[in-house]
Amino acid sequence: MNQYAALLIALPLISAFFVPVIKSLSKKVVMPFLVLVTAVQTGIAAWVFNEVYSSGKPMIIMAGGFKPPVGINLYIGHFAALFVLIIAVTSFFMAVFSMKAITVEPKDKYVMLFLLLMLGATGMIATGDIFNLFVFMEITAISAYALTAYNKTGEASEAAMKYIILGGIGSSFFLVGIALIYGSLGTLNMAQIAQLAGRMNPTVAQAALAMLVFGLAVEAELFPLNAWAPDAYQAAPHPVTTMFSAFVVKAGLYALARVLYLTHAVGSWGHVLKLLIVLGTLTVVIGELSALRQTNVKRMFAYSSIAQVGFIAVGFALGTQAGVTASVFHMVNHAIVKALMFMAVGYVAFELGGVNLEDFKGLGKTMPLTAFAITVGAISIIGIPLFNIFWSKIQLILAALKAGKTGVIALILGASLVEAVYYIRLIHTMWFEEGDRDRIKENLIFGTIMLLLVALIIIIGVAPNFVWNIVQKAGADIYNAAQYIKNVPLLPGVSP
Amino acid sequence: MTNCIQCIEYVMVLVMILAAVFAVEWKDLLAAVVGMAAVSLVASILFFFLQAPDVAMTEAAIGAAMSAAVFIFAIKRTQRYETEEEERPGWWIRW
Amino acid sequence: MSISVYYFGAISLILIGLYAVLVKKNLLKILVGLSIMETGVNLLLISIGYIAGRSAPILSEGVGPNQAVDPIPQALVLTAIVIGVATTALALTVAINLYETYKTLNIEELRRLRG
Amino acid sequence: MVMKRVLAILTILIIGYWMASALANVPFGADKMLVGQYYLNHVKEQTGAVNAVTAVVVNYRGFDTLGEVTVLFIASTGVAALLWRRKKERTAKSEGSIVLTTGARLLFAFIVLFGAYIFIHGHLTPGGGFPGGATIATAFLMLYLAFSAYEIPHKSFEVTEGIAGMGYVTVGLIGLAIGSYFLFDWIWQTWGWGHSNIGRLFSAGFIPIIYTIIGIKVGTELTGIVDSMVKEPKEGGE
Repeated sequence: MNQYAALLIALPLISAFFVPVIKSLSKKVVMPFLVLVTAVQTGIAAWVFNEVYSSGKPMIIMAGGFKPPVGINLYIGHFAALFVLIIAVTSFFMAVFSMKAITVEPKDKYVMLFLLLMLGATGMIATGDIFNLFVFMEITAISAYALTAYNKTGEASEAAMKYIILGGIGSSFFLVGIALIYGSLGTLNMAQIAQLAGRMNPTVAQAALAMLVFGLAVEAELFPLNAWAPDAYQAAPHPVTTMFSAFVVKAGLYALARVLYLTHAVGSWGHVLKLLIVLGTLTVVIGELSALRQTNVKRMFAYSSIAQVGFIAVGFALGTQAGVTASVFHMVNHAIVKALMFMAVGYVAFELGGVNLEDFKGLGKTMPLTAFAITVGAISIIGIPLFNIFWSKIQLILAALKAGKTGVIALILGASLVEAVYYIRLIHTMWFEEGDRDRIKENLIFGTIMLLLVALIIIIGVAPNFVWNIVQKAGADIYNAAQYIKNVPLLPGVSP
Repeated sequence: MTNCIQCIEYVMVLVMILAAVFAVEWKDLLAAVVGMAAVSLVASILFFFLQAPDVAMTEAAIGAAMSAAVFIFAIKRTQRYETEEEERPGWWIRW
Repeated sequence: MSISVYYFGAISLILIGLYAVLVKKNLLKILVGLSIMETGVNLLLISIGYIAGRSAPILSEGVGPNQAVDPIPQALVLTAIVIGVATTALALTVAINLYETYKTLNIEELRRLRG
Repeated sequence: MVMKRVLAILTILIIGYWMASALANVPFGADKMLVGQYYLNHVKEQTGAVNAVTAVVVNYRGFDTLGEVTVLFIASTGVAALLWRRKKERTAKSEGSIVLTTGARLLFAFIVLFGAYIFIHGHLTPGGGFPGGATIATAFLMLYLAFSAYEIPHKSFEVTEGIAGMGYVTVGLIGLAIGSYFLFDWIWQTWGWGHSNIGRLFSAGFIPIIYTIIGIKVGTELTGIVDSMVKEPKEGGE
């Protein structure tokens, strides 16, 4: 029965391939088809989530019936089950949003790319083989390139070009890293790499890990390689921006954390963590300072999103279980909040035609529901108690305190202060400045989705324990490499 | 005899690196693409030496032929010469 | 420190490609650089899988399981080549779109046109 | 300007030195196989393929290949989406010479046949779905170059591409239903067809089927990319 979780991969694939056939029958059903597929995917993801959390055991899917390390296996543990569900739900919401928000032709191609982006992120999170991770990363990246440029404006093409160039460098580096690991261990399976990691020559291991970190930094939006992100977030279609922020970057971060924690037995591990902490800190600082200067709200949210990514990376770089768990918690909260905010801002852009700060004047009167949603999201990101991000920031601070890294605490508090400045400015513009537009009738379905997300933010903010329990299991899943090795049924004959 | 085979390897690698340098430095993009295809072709011969005939075939068919073709179509729809510096007289003979 | 001529060639290709990506101003040139980089990485993978004195991993008559080179890097490179050409095609398409909007492929000029 | 160049060269030299020092610890030409040796030892009995690379690509690491096919599909979809205009046409001005056009007509069938040969024999000889498909695409590329007005039938190409992809996933799902593993080789392992035929065409389970699907898919996708790039928007068609 467990093997049926392979449908998580098979369903989006076969549906994407089915789109050209559907299109030749009728062009109108393409968008509803997308909603249907994402709904079914959500159902499968919910089943997988329930199965993994009720049994407490990960699902190991062996492609072709070959046991790892001979065949490729998918590893849907506590983390993957949680995030696969988040990916599916976000995709479902964004599919509904796309029905209206996407006006540029050819829509059938958009649907295919949308499904494959979802597939790529799901695969990145689920896979248990390092080269397969590369393949899924490329699926995600290439569909993201195409979707970034989808609007065919000059900005969109330029953003996509930047993304492609950085992504190309990143994927070459990642492959060199894989080549080095393969050359010294003779295997590509992540569990076996973890098992044998101690045998690696420290020089090789250090170079390989640094290469992998740089390769993944493009998808994970870490500092030297994230120049594409603000442009791409701004120029991509609104549902796609939401998906980038909610799960594409998360998939990259997860892959980073997974690869790092599996190889913690190598001699030069500490150096790589130091590298990551530096990258994360720079990401936060540059993201927050750039966000402060923006007048385009979508771009401002993009920089804010990048800064949050920096927090998550720093949490992973602490090297303790508390840090990893806090990071995972932040990932979940950030996914919810940023899904809400990018959707709201996309809806504003759709109705008003622009997202500069001036357009937001008096939004509280013209689109009260949307303005309310943005306000809740903003308050939550700043880290005000009774909203969800407060708890994850507290957990990050506690983890840093335990790890003895006081600099990280200062970083988080300082960044929150900067966030407060620009978000309160936005809130002020929305509610207390007069606009010259009439009230717009807001779409009921989008309003419901936004209210659902708002409710989620407040529920987690008031009673975090339920989610915290889930997240603790997910964090342990990443941190505990020994358990990971034990969970994967490695073929006994294939070991040195 | 083994020395001679090694000579061929050295020469091939040298040719490949030279082609790569030319591909990067030539101002005429069409020539640069030909240089890139040459890199791929020599690499595919090296793949043969390294006992990887499958890869050699794929590299020759996809890496060299297809990607060069796609590049050439793109050049046809954009521009053929790189304009890196200000245009000075005789800029087309420098590379 | 001495390394094989194949490693040397592969590293050189990666570095030359990286140089083009970092320094060149023309978008197509940058993409040529990326393509060369990918070829270098592929060569590196294949040379890691090579075992001296063994033949190709096609186990027809006369080639036993202990007389063939490692098949895995070859399978990986097959995948990597196809991914490379896919990226290249998409990148060139984006470059064409850029050219149709701005009438230039020079990244400095693009930056200036956008202001 | 010179500064930037020098900086770039320095960075590159550092990276190069670093990579070289790591590679010095990965000896060239030494036997480093772990999983690879397992493949070589068991490839014939487990998959029936003589060409171990093919067995790795299609059977052992089938998931990668499915992803790879998807990547190419994304590329062709993306290229078509980004170059989508309301009206497009070919702009070649001169028709090829009589020698070229006649030659192209004659050669076309042979090249397609050769491509098909390559992917059908993927489990026996070097080659397989990807070079085979690329060969087929070159046949169409030749037609584009020889005839100034040639166009592929788009609709049917797109549908073929989609159906071939669905075929691949369906083969995998049949494996899930019969052998309870996704991408399970049910023809070889459950039905046991072709065990007496190792080294001949009718063996190796679903490898020839999958390679045929891949060949068709790669051929149509690469042709689609070429088609999208050759045609330019019609004046005023935007």
